[in-house]
Amino acid sequence: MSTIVATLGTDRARRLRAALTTLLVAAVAVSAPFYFAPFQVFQLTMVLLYAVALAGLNLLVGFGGQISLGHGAFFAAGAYTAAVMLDRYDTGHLATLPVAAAGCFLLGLGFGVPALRLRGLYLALVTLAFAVFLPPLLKRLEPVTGGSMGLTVDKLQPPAWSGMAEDQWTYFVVLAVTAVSLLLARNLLRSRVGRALLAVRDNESAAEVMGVRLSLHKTLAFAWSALFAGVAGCVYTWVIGFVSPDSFSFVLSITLLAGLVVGGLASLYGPLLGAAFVMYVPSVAQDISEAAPGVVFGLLIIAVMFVAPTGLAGLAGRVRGTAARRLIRTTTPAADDDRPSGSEPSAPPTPADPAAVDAEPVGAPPRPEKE
Amino acid sequence: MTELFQQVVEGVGSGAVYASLALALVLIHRFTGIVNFAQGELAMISTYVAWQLVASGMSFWLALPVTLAVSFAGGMLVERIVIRPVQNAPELTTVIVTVGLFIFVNAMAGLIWSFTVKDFPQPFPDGGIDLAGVRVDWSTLGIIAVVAVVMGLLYLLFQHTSSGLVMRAVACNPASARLSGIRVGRVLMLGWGLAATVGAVSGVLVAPLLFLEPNMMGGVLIYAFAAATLGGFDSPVGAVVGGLCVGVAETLAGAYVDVVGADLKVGVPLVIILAVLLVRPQGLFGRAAVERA
Amino acid sequence: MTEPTTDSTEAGQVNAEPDFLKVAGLHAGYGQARVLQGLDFSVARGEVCAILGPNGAGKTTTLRALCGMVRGRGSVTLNGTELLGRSPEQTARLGVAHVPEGRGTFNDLTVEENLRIGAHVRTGRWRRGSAERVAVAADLERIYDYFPKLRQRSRQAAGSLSGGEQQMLAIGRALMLRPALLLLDEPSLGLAPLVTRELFEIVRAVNEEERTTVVVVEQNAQLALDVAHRAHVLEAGRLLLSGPSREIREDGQVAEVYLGVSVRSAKDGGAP
Amino acid sequence: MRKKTTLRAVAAASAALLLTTACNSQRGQDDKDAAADGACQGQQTTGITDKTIKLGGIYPLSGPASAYGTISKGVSAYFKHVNDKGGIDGRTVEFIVRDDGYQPPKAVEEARRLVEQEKVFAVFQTLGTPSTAAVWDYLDKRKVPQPFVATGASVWGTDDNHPWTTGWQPNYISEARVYAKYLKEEKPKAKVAVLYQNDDFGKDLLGGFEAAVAGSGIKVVAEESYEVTDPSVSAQMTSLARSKADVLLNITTPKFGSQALAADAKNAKWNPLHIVNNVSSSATVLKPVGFKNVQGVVSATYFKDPADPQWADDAEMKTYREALRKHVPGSDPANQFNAYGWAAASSLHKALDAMKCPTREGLRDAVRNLKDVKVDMLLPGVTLSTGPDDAFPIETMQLMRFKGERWQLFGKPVDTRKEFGPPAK
Repeated sequence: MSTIVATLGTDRARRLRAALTTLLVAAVAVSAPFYFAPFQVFQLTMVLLYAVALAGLNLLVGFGGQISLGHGAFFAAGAYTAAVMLDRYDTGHLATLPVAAAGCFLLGLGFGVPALRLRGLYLALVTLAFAVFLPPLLKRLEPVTGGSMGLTVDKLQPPAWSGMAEDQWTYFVVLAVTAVSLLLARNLLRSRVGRALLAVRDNESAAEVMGVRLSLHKTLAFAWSALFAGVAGCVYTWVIGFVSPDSFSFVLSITLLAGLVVGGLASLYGPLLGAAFVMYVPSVAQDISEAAPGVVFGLLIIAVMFVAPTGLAGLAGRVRGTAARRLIRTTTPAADDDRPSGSEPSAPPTPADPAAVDAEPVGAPPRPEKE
Repeated sequence: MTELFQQVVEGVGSGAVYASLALALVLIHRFTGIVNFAQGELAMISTYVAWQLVASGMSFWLALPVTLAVSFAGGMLVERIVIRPVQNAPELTTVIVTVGLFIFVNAMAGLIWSFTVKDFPQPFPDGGIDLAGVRVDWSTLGIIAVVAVVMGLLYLLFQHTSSGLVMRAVACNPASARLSGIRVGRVLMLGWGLAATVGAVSGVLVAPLLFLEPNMMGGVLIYAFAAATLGGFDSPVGAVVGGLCVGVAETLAGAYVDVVGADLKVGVPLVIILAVLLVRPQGLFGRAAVERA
Repeated sequence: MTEPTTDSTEAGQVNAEPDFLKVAGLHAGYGQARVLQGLDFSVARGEVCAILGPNGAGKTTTLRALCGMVRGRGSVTLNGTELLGRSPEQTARLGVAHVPEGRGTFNDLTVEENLRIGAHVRTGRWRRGSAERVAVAADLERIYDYFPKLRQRSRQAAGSLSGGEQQMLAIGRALMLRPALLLLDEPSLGLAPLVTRELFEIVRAVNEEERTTVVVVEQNAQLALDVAHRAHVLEAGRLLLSGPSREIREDGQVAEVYLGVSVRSAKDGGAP
Repeated sequence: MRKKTTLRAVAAASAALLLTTACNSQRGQDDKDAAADGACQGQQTTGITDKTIKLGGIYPLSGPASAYGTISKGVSAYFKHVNDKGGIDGRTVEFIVRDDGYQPPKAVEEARRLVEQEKVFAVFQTLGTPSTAAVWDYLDKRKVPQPFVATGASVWGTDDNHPWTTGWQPNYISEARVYAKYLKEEKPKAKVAVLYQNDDFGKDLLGGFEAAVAGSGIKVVAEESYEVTDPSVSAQMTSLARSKADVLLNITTPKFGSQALAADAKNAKWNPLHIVNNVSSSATVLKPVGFKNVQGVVSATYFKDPADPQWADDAEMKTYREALRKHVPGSDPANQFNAYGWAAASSLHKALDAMKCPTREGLRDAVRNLKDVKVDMLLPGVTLSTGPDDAFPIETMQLMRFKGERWQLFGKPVDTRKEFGPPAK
């Protein structure tokens, strides 16, 4: 009886804490554009935008266990959809979003089918080849895409009633899109689709035996993931107002994957951390060494991976885990498993278990983060 | 008809270039199960070492073995310093570390040697032979010969020496290798050293054709990926066959299929790879992975 | 299956070198999970020792701590040499051969290559002359004599073997090390009863002919007790009881509770 | 325990947030852009005082186009050199270099940083067509001058909506016209094969050439393109050789330029007249191919190549070498991109000197009102001229032919404006 009460108590506390944290995050997010300089607000906008793309990639890589090195292509598809609609049909910004999303969803669906046959590395490199192929294709389709000169389109403009500057308005629009996207991603993972994905990632054969419709869910994972990348691309066009084939070289795809891994796979706030890394660290690198920012940037990537092999999000968990372990060391009895938990799919390891976090195989990161 | 053969020769020539780097990629993959994005850049640095030695007055044929030795040591060092610390991390982490290494090495080369194009001594004689109107450069023949020799040496090493046996054992099952008393760390260092050496050979081969600058291997790397994917990522023979297929296919499609043209020819390997992998998910020469529940 | 002449061998061994392997105050675990909480036991030279206990008792962890796959605190000495704090590579070089759970064969290598890898420590390092190589060749023949099926398949990839053959290969590979101490982790796992029985017969033969000390972890307690001279029963990381196999088997309560062997069947299959 | 910690953290963070918002936010300062009085009343004086002038530039210091990043070193060397001699009209120049890695979104970020945070007077040079196109709307809206962009796309000059942006180098169409004129005189029946980079640069030059030879006896018989990510152009060169054209127009960037020259030299059966475009005409591109292999190659230029021995004793070249050695140690003075930066920076110096008001508007007007201004790093006979609707400062080029170990200029400087009129809009 007393345990039930205690559980209720901690549960309420947790909810309270979650509500408080959410409120705080929302307050910070909303007040930021009134505090920071326009240029910094622009940077934040870009972080949010990349976070959407990374959240999509996370669905596929982090939760689905399929590695894509071609998400820059979906990003580009979304960006070009928006740019072409704005440029040729003058549709207005908002109308481009559903079209870009739906278009990329279908594109992802189309890709998901052959992707079913390809495992790990092979899928990664085929998608990379696709990312390499896209820029010349965009150049070839000159009548629609404007060829190598690209397309310049209108950026988002604040409506008069808002009384906001352009950067603030843009920020709020992107913030809204990002918030909806991240919530959607979270809910997707909690839905049947998400649970099925996790099951598939952890043990494909077992999941199939358990009745998970493998091919359907893997294909859907690809499609959803592409949708997020497409939304990010569409918003990119709103913010930058310019698209060109060389903006979407395969380097973008690699950057996205690197951002995700640095931020933390299979974590809900990993994409945000990864996006911040991708956005801010090159500038930091340049401040450290103007002669060769690449040297510093490369070293920083390696250094982060050394310090946080499971990504920055995991790092927070590890630090917390260490702290928690110190506190409870004397009271908790040892776990009873005879074998390390990497060798077979077992119950999810406790959050504060660095050994399990370290020993994860590819594409099978520790666990969805608790909020 | 002559022209067609000329284009085929051209394709074989570039295919051999891709194959030479793909061999190094395959080596690393066999040992560590990852793709090494920095492989091309390590090869580029090796080539700069050779260039520096030649520029300081050393003869090419003396500089070459020195370069290979330096590359071997360098590859081992990279494994020890950069890869070992993340060996227990998820594979993707290691892959991203190689991406970081790529960026670092590329920028470092630019810092040291600048981005100005350097000429690199051609080890093979100028000119070529004429076979029924088809001109084959000595350099093309030379590259093919060297790639074949490298492949043969690798085969001998792996199949007919005890070190090769140990290397294969580590590549296959590092945990068991450890239990058999094999010093896995050292073997992995050897593997990286070996791959770096093969990469150095690749860099030295292609530098006279592509001209040496820090981005020299970037384009080659993409095609080498394609070659290794097509051939199957575990198989040195597959890497070479894959490289030749990719080279010939993209050259012919670029030259003769108007819809493709030179700009879209990069899509041809993509289509071939996709077609092959849909039939054989492990690539042409790769081993099928057996999934155990 | 006949009963091993437990008592006589045991007596002889104990007198010879009772503390050939000596485990004292062994603690080990994974990360936060502490599995072994102070384990003490000894194994005499030439003895077959079974480690028994329910799931999660720490049997596999004990073996892993012995060979260095898992770090431990306390002391583990083999013939007087401390094993703790050494890596698996190093313990292998000291003569500890561990056949891990799940066999750990090199599936891409042929059967013969697998066996040769087993002798790596003896030949691989600085080529210890041709005499050693001759000895390895002889050992290879010896292993083939123990496991005739392996001889038939010597050119086949290990991955193509059946489960039982792979387990034989794993043991054969371990024997190529000429181990002082052979650690077997759940050799019966996933094998048909008949195959398992054959396997244990060979283990016994090896022990008798080569005087190899063997520590075997088994779920199938009855089978293990048939082969072992002595047994140690673990529970929750601690030693519950130790003794000659016969005594363990006859301690009906222990057998029933911890070994999953019903008293009656144990008696039926036990001493005549 | 953990609960308390979190709550406390939340409380602390909220307090900190309130505190910082209560303090002067970083916003608002932005609107305090300075304005001038007097004759120049109301004009922007951000980034310029009587003693200093602050300029920013955006270059690819990292990434695939980092070869061009060294232009910033030539610019820096020039401004430091000028500062040593008392600055521009008594103003010390502070030149801030930012890296965009040749990525348009990064260029936008850096442009905003320069304008909003660093508060530069002008964004002097953005490099590359994509990056420049990504930022020019923004700079135009903020009324920040963007003089002398480091790209030769024709759009900088033909566009009417961006008065704050001007080009500098001869645009690619003008360059194509120079080659077309030469061919019309020398080989009126020429069959031309073209190798071009598949981007704005290659397309612009190729398009300009095709337009310029339209209606003449000159025919483009083969075109092959390559991507900057391609490892080599040898397959393209084999295809072009099939055309048996008697002229090869080589529209490439340095590494590919060397490859194409080498491929042409190697092919004994095909010996077209090889025209290499200006970007790849530096001696640093030709030398790796071997001077004996590039005899008779034709190109056109407008500034002095520091790798060319004929300028070894040129006064400006000596100053340049010395300044580069002094201010940017470790850089290679023979690299033409350093000289390019130097020439562009000294052009800006002239424009700044010509400002009527020391304001952004003053610079905008001065840049658009250059009349035959001489710049010492440019070839003799090549001058800067602009007008209200002419944003191409340099439109004169001179042909040259490679002989022995150096380029030999021949003919008169070709003023494409006079010869052909302004490029089509």
